[in-house]
Order: sequence, then C-alpha cells, then structure tokens
Amino acid sequence: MEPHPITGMYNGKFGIWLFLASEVMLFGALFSTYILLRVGAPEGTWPQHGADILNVPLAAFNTVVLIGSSVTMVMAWAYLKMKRIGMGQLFLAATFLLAGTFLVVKYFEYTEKFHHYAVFLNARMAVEGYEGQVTTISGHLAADSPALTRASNTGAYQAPEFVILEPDPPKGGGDHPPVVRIDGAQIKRLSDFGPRHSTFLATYFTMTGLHGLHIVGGMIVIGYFLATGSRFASHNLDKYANRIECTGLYWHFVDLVWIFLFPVLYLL
Amino acid sequence: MNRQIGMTWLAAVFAVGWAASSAVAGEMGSAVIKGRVVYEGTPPKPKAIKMTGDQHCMTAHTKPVPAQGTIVYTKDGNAIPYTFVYIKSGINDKYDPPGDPIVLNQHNCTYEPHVFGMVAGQGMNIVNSDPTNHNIHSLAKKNPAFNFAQPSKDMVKELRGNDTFTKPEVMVKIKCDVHAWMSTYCGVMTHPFFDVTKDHLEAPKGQEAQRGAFSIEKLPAGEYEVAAWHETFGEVKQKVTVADGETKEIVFKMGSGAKAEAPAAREVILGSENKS
Amino acid sequence: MSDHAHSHGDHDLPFWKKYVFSVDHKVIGVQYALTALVFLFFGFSLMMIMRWQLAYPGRPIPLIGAMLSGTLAADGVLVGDGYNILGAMHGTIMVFLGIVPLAVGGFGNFVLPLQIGAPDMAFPRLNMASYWVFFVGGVIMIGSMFTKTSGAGSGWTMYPPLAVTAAYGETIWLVGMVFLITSSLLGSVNFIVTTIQLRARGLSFFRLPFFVWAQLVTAFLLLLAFPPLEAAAALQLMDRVVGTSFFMPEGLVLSTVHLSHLSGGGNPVLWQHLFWFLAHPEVYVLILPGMGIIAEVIANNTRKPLWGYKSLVYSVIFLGFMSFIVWAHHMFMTGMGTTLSTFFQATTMIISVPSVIILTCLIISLYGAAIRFTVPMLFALAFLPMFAIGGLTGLPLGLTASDIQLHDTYYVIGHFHYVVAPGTIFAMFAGIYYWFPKATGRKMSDWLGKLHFWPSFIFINAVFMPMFFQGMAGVLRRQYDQTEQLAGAASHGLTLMSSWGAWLLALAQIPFIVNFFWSIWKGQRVSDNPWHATTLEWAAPSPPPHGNFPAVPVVYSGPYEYSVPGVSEDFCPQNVALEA
Amino acid sequence: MPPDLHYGRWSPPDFSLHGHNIDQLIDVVHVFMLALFIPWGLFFLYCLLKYRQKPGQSAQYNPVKAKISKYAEIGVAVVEVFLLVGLSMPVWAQYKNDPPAEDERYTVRVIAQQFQWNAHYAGADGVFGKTDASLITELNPIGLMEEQDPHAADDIVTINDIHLPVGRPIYMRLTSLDVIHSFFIPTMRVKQDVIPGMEVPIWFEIDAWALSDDIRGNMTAATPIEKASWYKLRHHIFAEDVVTGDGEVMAAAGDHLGESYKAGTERIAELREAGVKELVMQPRHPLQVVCAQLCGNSHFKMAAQLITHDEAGFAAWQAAQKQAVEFEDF
Repeated sequence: MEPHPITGMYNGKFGIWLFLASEVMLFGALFSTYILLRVGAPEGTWPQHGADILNVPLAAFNTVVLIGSSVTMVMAWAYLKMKRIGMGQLFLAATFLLAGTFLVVKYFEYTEKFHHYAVFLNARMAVEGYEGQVTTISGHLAADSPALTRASNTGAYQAPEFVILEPDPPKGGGDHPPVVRIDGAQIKRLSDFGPRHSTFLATYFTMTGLHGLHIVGGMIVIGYFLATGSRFASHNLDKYANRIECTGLYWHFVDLVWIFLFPVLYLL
Repeated sequence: MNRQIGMTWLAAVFAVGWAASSAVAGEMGSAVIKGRVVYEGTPPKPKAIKMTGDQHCMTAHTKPVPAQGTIVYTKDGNAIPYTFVYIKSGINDKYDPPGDPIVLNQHNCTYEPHVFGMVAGQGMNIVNSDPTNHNIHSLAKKNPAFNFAQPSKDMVKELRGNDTFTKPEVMVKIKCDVHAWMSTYCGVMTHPFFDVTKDHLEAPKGQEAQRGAFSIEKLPAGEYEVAAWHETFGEVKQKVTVADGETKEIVFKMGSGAKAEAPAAREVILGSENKS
Repeated sequence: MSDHAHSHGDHDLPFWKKYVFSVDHKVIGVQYALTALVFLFFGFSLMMIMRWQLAYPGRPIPLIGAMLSGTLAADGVLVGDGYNILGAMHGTIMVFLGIVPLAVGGFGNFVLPLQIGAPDMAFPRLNMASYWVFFVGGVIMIGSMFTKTSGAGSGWTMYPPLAVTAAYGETIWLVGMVFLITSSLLGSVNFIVTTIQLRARGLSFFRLPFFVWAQLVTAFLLLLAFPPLEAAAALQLMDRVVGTSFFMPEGLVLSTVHLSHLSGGGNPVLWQHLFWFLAHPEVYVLILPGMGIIAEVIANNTRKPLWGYKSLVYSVIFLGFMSFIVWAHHMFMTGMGTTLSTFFQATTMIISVPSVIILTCLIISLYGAAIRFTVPMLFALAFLPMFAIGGLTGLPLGLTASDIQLHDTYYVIGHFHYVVAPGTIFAMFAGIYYWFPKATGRKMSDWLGKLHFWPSFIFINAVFMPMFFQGMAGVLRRQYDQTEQLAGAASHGLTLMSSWGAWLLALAQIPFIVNFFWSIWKGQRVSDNPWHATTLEWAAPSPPPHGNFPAVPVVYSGPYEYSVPGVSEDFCPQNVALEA
Repeated sequence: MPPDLHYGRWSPPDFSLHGHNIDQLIDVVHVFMLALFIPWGLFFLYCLLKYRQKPGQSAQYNPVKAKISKYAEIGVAVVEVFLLVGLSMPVWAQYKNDPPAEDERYTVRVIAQQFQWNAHYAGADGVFGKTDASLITELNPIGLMEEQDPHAADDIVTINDIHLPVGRPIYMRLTSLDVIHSFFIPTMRVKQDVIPGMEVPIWFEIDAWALSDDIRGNMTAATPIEKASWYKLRHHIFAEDVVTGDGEVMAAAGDHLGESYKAGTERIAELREAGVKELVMQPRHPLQVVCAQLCGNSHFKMAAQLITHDEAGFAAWQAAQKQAVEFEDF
C-alpha cells in the first residue's frame, strides 16, 4: 500500500476523496435548491429564521456531539498509527456512541414536529391572544378534538368538521392563548409540521434526513470495524489503520455537512 | 406484457369473488318511493356549452347545446333532470352487484348517461363512439382515479374487479380533459336503491310530466333517509317510512328556496387570486 | 494493488464465482456489454412500435399489437399513454441502460486496465458491486414496464408537475434511476483511481491511448454530474411519495380539481436546472468513449500515428470541463432573459470548437495513410460524417433565435440521434468488431460484418435524415399522432420514410447477431495481436487470463507508433523498445 | 401577400413581423453548415480513395504540416461569433426586450390546461376580471369571478379558439393551470413554455394582411387523386363543389373527407371511381396553435385555432360573444 508517486495517496484514500467530491456535488445541489426555493418563495411562506420553527438548543447540542465524534475518530486513527489497537478500538467505540446520540436527539426533534399542527385559514380571522388577524394558527390538538383522517388518494389530512387547537404562545413569548375551535369551513389546509407543511420544512426534512442516512451508513461501517477490527488489525495493522483513515475522512465530511446545515436551516 | 393482462384478470376474479363472499346478501322488497325534483324560486338561465376546438363535436351539434347541470324545465313546473336520488341511510345489508356492467358511452362529445348510479363492484364498460380522441379521467377520492385516452372510434375499456368502483362514494366525477365540458357523475352505492331524474330525452314531448321524475322500487319496508344530489344545486334529504307494497310520493325542492350543501365533487378551498 | 494480489492465478473458481459474481474486470466488462446489448435491443424494439403509430396513426399494430397490455394499447391500437410510456422508456433505456453501460461499463472495464498494463481495476469488488447495482437498476426500470401502469410516461426528462401528478410508474423510474446513478458513481471512482494509479511503468500521461483519456474524462463527468440528478430524484420522490412541493407551485388545478392539499411554493423549472446539469454532461458521457474507440480504430487501420494527439487530449479535457456550463441551452424556451441566454449560447458556441478540433484531427489522420478497410474501420469511417452532421445541426439549436422555431421539433430528435445512433452506436459496433478477438481469441466474420455495415449505414440515414426536414416544417416531437398538426399531416410522407427505415434497420442487425454468436464458437482463431496494433491490450494473450499479463509490461513509446521509418514491421508495440 | 402558401416545405409560412429574421438566421446557419460539410466531405472522400492500403507502400509516419486545420478552426470560431453576436442575439433581443407600449398593444391572457388553450379577453372595459382557482368548473374553465368582480362581467373566454386583431402588437400573458405546456404558433415564429405558478408575457405582431380567411383561400392546392391520402388531407375542406361529368355533386365546398382514416380513405376511393382527377382543397383552419411540451396522454390533441380579424371584424366578433344564447324549446 505505498502511496502513488503522482497523487501521494494509496488507492483507497484517493478513492474516498473522489467519492467525497461527488458527495459535495450531491449536497451542493441540495443547498442550491434551498437557496433557489428561498429566494423565490411567495410572501410569508418561508419563516424569517429557521429558529421560529426549529429547536436550536437541541441542534446546537447535536453539533457539539458530532464535532466530538470527529475528534474521537481522529484519536482512533492516531492510536492505531501508534500501534495501540486497544485504545484505537476504544475511541472508535466512542465515535459510534456519539453518532448514536446524534440520531437519538434527531429522533426526538422529528417526532415533536409530527405532533405539532398548523391550520391554514381561508380568510383572515381574529384569535384571542394574537395581535390583529391571522391566516395561520399553529399549536397542538386538544384531547377533545376529533381524530384527523388522511385522504386515501393524496395522503394529506382531510378537512375535518372542526378542530380544537391549543395555540402556541404568540411570537415574542407570552403565555398560551385560550383553546380555539376552528370550523371546517374556515380551514384551507391542515398539516402537521412535517415535510408537507411548507417548502422550508420539506427542505429541512430532506436535507437532515439525507444527512441522517449518511450517519447511519457511517455507523454501519464503524460498527463493522468494531466487530472485526482487532482480528483484522492483528494480522495487518497498517492496512487496518488505512481503512480507519478512509472511514475517518468520510466521517469528517458528514460532520462538515452538518456544520453547514445547522446555521443554514436553524439560524438564517 | 401479455402476461400482465392475465395477472390483472386473476386479480379481478379474486376481487369479485371476495366482494361476493363478504357481502351479507340483502333482500328485495315491494315498497316504492317515487316523486319529482323541482326548483323552488326562479331558476337561473341554462348556460351554453362552447364545443369549440374539435371539428367532430362542432359538426355533431348544429344547435347550441345547454350544459346539463344548468337545465331546469321551467315550462314543466321547474322540474330538474340529472338528479341522483338514493337511499342515504336505512339500508345496512350489502347487495351483490348485478352481473352485467354499466355502459358509459362517449357520444357526440357528451357522456351518456350524464348522471348514473351503480352498485359497488359492478363492472363498467367505457365506450368511445366518436371518431375523435377522448380522455377519461376519474376524479374519485376513495375509488380508482383512472386517467386514460381512447384515441379512436369503438374503443372499449372494460373495468372489472379492482379497476372498477368498489367503495361507496357520492358522487364520483368523471370528465374528459380534451373536451373540458364533458363530465359525468357516478353514485357508487352498496345497494341498488337509487334512480336518476328523467330529462327531455327520456321524457320527450307528450310526457313532460315525467321530466324530473324518479322512482325507487323493490324497497324492503323500513324507515329511510332519502337524498337527492344535483351537481349544481347540491344535495337535499328527507326521511321516508314505507311498508311492504306501499308506494310513497315525495317531492324534493332545490335551489334558492331549499338550502343545499355544496356538491361533493367540488373542492371548497379558495385558491390564490390571479390579478389582471 | 494488494486488493487483487491475493486473487492472482485462482483459475479453479466455481462457475458462479468465475462468471457470475466475478471480480475480474474482463468478465465484468463482458457482463456489462452483454446486458447493455440486450437492453439496447429492447429499447430499439419499443421505438419500432412507436414508429408504427407515427406511420399509420390509430391503426392496429401488426403481430404484437394484441400482446400489449391495457395501459399501452386498446384493440391492438397504441393509445396516448402507451406512446408516451414507450417514448420515455426508449429514451431512458437507450441512454442509461444501453449506451452508457456498454461504452463505459463494457469497453471501459474490459479495455482500460489492459491498455494501461494493469492486472485489474483498483477496486475489483467495488467493480463487481457497480455491475450488480446497475443490473438491479436495469431490472427495476424494465420491470416497471410489466406493472399495471406499464412504466413511466412523462418523457425521459420527467418534467414536473406532469411527472409528479402521473401514475406510480414514475416512482419506479426514480427508484431505478437512484440505482443506476449509484452504480455509475462507484464505477467512475474505480476508473479514475485505476487510470491514475495503476499505469504500467513508463506509461506517462501523454503515452496513454486516446481511449483511456476519453474514459478518464468520462469518469469525471459521471462523478460530478450525476449527484445533482440523484438529489433531484430524491426531491421528486419526496414530492411524489411524501407530498412535498419542491417542484409544485401554489394553486394548481388538475382537471377542475384544485390541488389544495399541497403547500405550494415550489418551482417546476428548478427540476429542469438540476436535470440538465446532469443531462448535458451526460451527452458527452455518451459520445466521448465512442470518440476514444474511433481514435483507436482509425490509428490502427490508417497504420500511422493519430494526427495532433495532444490537441485531441486537450480538446477532450476542455470538452469535459465546458460541458458543465452549457446545460441551460436546453431551456431557452422557459422564458429566459437576454443576459442568461447570451451566456449559455456563448458557452454553447465555445464548446463546439473542441468537437470540431477532434473531428478535424481524426480526418487529417487519414491523409497520407495506408487505410485498411476492415469492418471496424468501416464503422469508424462512417462515424466521422455522421457525427459531423449531428454536431453541425446542433448550431441552430444552440442559438436562441433559431431555437424559437426549432425547439422541441423533430429537428432536435434528428440532431441528437445523429450524434448517438450513427455516432456512438456505430462506434460501439466498431469497438465490438475491433476487440472481439481479444475477448474470445476468435475474429468475427468479415463478410457478415460488411453485410451488417452497409445496410445499417443506409437505413440509419433513412431514419434520421427526414427528421431535419420535418423539424423545419414545424413537426413537434412526442406527438402520438403527428397528423393532428397541419405540418405533421403535410409531411406525413417523411414520417413513413423514417418508419420504414427503422424497420429495415432492425433487419440489418440480424447479420450482426448471427455473426456475434457464430464467431464466439466458430469464428476463425487468431493470434494475440491480429490487427498488428501497438497498444498494450494486444500484448496480453487472447483471451487474457486472470491478472492479464504474464509479466508486468514496461512501456517504451507512445500509443500509435505505426509505420515508423526504418523499422521492418509497420507497427511498434508500446511494450517493445525501439531498435535504435 | 405571397402567392401560394404551403405547410410541409422547408419551413411553414410566416405571418409575423419578426419571423423573417428567425428564418434568415436559420437559412444562414444552414448555408454555413454546408460550407463546412461539403469541402470537408470532399477531403474525406479524397483520402478514402487515395490512401487505401497498397502492398509495398507504407503510411507516412511524420504528421503533415496542415495549417489548413488551424485556419478552418479559426474560421469556424469567427463565423460562430458572427452568428451569435451578429444575428442570434439581436433577433432574440428584439423578440424578448422592451414590450410594446400599453396604449397601442392588444392584451390577451392565455391559460393552458390539460388539454386545451383557454383565451381570456378583457372585453369592452379593457380590464381583466379576477380569477380564482377554486371557482374552476367545466363551464368556467379559468375560474372567472363572474359574480364577485364587476370587471369580469364583460370578459370573454374562448376554448381552443384564439381570436386576435392584426396590424397592432399582440401582448399575450401566458400561464398554466396544471403542468408545463408550450405555446407554439408555427406560422408566427412564436414559442414559449407555459409554466404553472408564473405568468410569462410574450409579444408579436401579425402582418396586417394576414386574415385567416384570406390565408385559407391562398392555401388552396390541388392534389392528384392517386396521390391523395387522408392523413395528409384530414384537416382540409373542398375549396369548391366537386361535380362529376353528369353534373352530380360529389362533395360540396366546405365538406371534408371524413373524420377517421377508414371513412376518409373510402371517400377518396369513391371519388376516384366517380372519375374525379384531383382534389382542390384548403386547410379548414390555416393558423394552428399547438402545444410543444409533452403534457399528458392527449398532448397531441392540444391544438387551438388562431383566427385573425381586422379591427372592424374583431369588434364585431367581440360584440357577438355577449348575445344571450337561445336554446331549442324543451
């Protein structure tokens, strides 16, 4: 596995770099999609800041977790280079755990969205606790609100006869407004805060979802090396270290993508 | 690809068989509910269909054609044709669909019939009798939302099993996307107790009294909610109780007088305005 | 290289390991080629059905009409959906399942490692994976035609909202696409690493055969252009399956039904940008390997070095680079402003220059040659004028003003078919006839080869030449019944000519099929270097064993050292030192 | 006015003011293509004939010093720059930039849908009524707010018939209800994708003499009966009565051959038997609007008639649209 004179890399490493180049194009396309959609978004269909809808503290925590996992990944490789297989595997395990933590947090972030609803109204209407008149009310369904059904042909929620909503506090804080009952005739569209809600959330779920898949992919590879690594390393440590280096390169990339996603989706 | 026809048929056979077995076969009775659907107040003027664009349609109709959904027979007591009258509630048994299929004919750029009912699971034959291309687009919500073209004359599409309408739905709108004025409405029932009020073709000069008339026969005795659905004037209901052998005469009033619900086939959401 | 070090000399593998799940680049190459040829033939047959409907609109298709399912045909007559589906699938199959796998997966895999003197690809297992991923993708694509909706029918470009509101055939198409893209990505990584890192000693970049250069550039195009389409496919899948609105604006009304369940806010043109950002480089993915093959065949049969080898190389690199910034010339009619359109027609004009250079070099190579009119050479020679026609007719389409009249007419169809059909596909034939002896140790019959070439050459022009005149007359593409248009009715005679050309072209392929299979078992046995060629693949035995070269070759000279003055033979293989 | 007009020739007739520029560009480009292809093809053939392998004669190893190729490439580049800067860009700019002034142009909205062209005219008050997607029905294909908006009262909506005045700039606002369509008038050199969610304006002017009725007359052509095919003549009508030797009228002026291949072919056969030598016919609607972007299973059927009037005729047509329709007595 000597590095090639021209590229200065052994095949695997060179291959991974090329693969990452294509990954850059993949996420590049998604980011440009985000930009184009946001620039062309009709009035009021795009939140001023992702933070209006998304949970910044959780995401910030996740960012720290991922950066940490990158560090442990480097440590794992470093120890293997120093021929300390045990420590290497230990840090590999740490990376695996941190990745898992990220996914668990993401899971809670997602599920919260799917139990949070937005009612888009046919006409402006006044709602107690809000200033002026609103065209959209978001909140959680009250216990006595009728169960929502999905249309068989579109999969979207059917307009119910009425919904009883516990509205979110108005923007800029304040306490929960009283429960409102919205008649079916007033409802233009009803959606949870899932991908159907708006192009913003669609973009959010697609990009973070794809990133999540990359995390899962990485965990599978790391898991494989955790299981087989020590045997592998015992008969060819250099090669194993190289494998881990390649995995690391991929892992740093996944981490980097998140470092872009976090500000773009949550803060801007 | 011929293999796939076979599979489709197999599916069809299974589906029909399943439907038949699962049905608690309901019985026929001897009661009759008949009557008329009339417009209360002064009806709006009928609108004309613009059959422009397709030479066949234009040559087939020399006189202006009124849109079926807007016809009211002002000379015959404001009778309303093309109204689907059916037993909305009161029948819980499932009735087997008749063996012979419903025939939906595309003739001179209109659907014949314009409004019809069928028993869920009944076969449907869609025929093109015009030497022009028609596109048949079902806007069903619960049932198959098929959308296909019949480019030449005498083409027949036989819908069976899962391809036909198997779930009760009032009404399924079917329209032609090439000739936008072409539409037909299908009431899918779990029972055969429905009728469509007669128009001036079924009840020509001499039998004007029959226009806007319906008659639901062979009803078992019982208390029913009877509904009349019209694409423009909406739906009205009334409760009727009949005994064996009895014949009840009822009248449905529609229009400005009787407040009706919005037609099922129309979406009731406001879209974005399109300023000029 | 240790990746395959272990696999040296393992000839006693079980059948399924040797020929099915093989990691040997040659077996994989052949797998790719055979699969692709089957797909090509399938895609071609779809087109023959469409040609019937165009020639005799609304009349039952003879023989197979009755076999077509309800979505495709009624009473043996093709219906509108059927025509659209066949059209979309023809395009998809020919491009993604036919030509690319044959040109890159087939020839690339088989020839490239041999030409650079490598024992195998850099990542043999990855190589096997990319074939099987491609195979699954292909099966999904073709399989979608045997489901109830008979496949996708929104054109191979899958423009939303049409594609999003269509039946589920489109979903299968997108899923199949994701597989094909993944396969191409794995493949391209493998090709680049192999080409750059596994070259034999002495084989510097400017000693690489032109074919290798073409494959290298192609690999980069695949690597960088395909991911955006993968992203686009993911977005359209979201729109179709989850109900998002990436490509769906607000207030859509489908057949009087207001699609109020959509959030709206999407943009249909966005898809076109993402799609064409792939699909334009894709055009060069289709043509570059072909050019590579042609260069090899011409050099070998003119018995002299290629004229302007370096400018060929620079041109192909430039071509690859430019192909990333011309995509929007497919979208001039979407309401593009003056500024943007100016940029893209400018880049389009620029990109035509390297193509002209490549063609000129190949032509001038004929000057002062000693041309051998072998079967591969016949196809190579036919390629030159055919590709020239295809390229030149691109000009009026690349200029916005003339595109106003010609966009989406048969002129476009004629243009790109001249590039890929008598262009690339002829190049593929040339390649098959040229490398067949290397793969099998036997030569394909000359006589049958000529019987294949001449009719193919005549009829393929009969198919596509009329299309330019129809396009001029204003006949639009993707028309189930052209005669519904005044222009289409008036030029119906030309349609008949195309159709009959197509069916006769199909007959002209019979000699090839016979020749191909006959020669595998009964073909004339030939030496390791029957064409007296110079490049390294001919230094290996035919067929090459696992590991390719008995001894790792060393390269002493450039790729096309033919008719070197003062040398007895009229060719000096790269691995033989020139007697000074 | 050009004497005889034809479809199916090099390019269709052109009745717009800007069209000839586009045609000119197309012709120039093709001349350029031939200028490249022919000499280049001759050289190609020369090489094939001269340099076929002969025994005892080997190819020349050293590359020819062919300056010619460099000149050729430079020449190509130069001509392309000329085509681009000299022809294409000005024509495109003329086609795209600075729309005609509000007061002199005639504005019409065209709303595409599967599979028809709806034309929306502002009517007498010159103001378009508002439209609303949720009001769309078969009878109100563009969702015109007839009750809600006073401006809508006098608006006119036509399906697949687009009436336009000649002799002044047409300003057309294109939009789509469902999928992407493409608005194409081959005889006006006008093409524009029609994209849902956005409204794209285009503008062009029709030659003052180009009235559809005159054009129809000018497109009259005689087809020898043995050459006649229904596919070619399906959109045509007889220019004058077809009378046999014994004075029997086989077909009246305005008749067509029939609506299906079968009917049409039989009709031609029976005319031939009756001794008719040639069919003197003209297109029923000489100006066609077609959809150039695949839009579904009946995309090919999505064609509209363009009907051009002079100012007087146009006014008359508008007035006629608002008369109440009288139905036969039920």
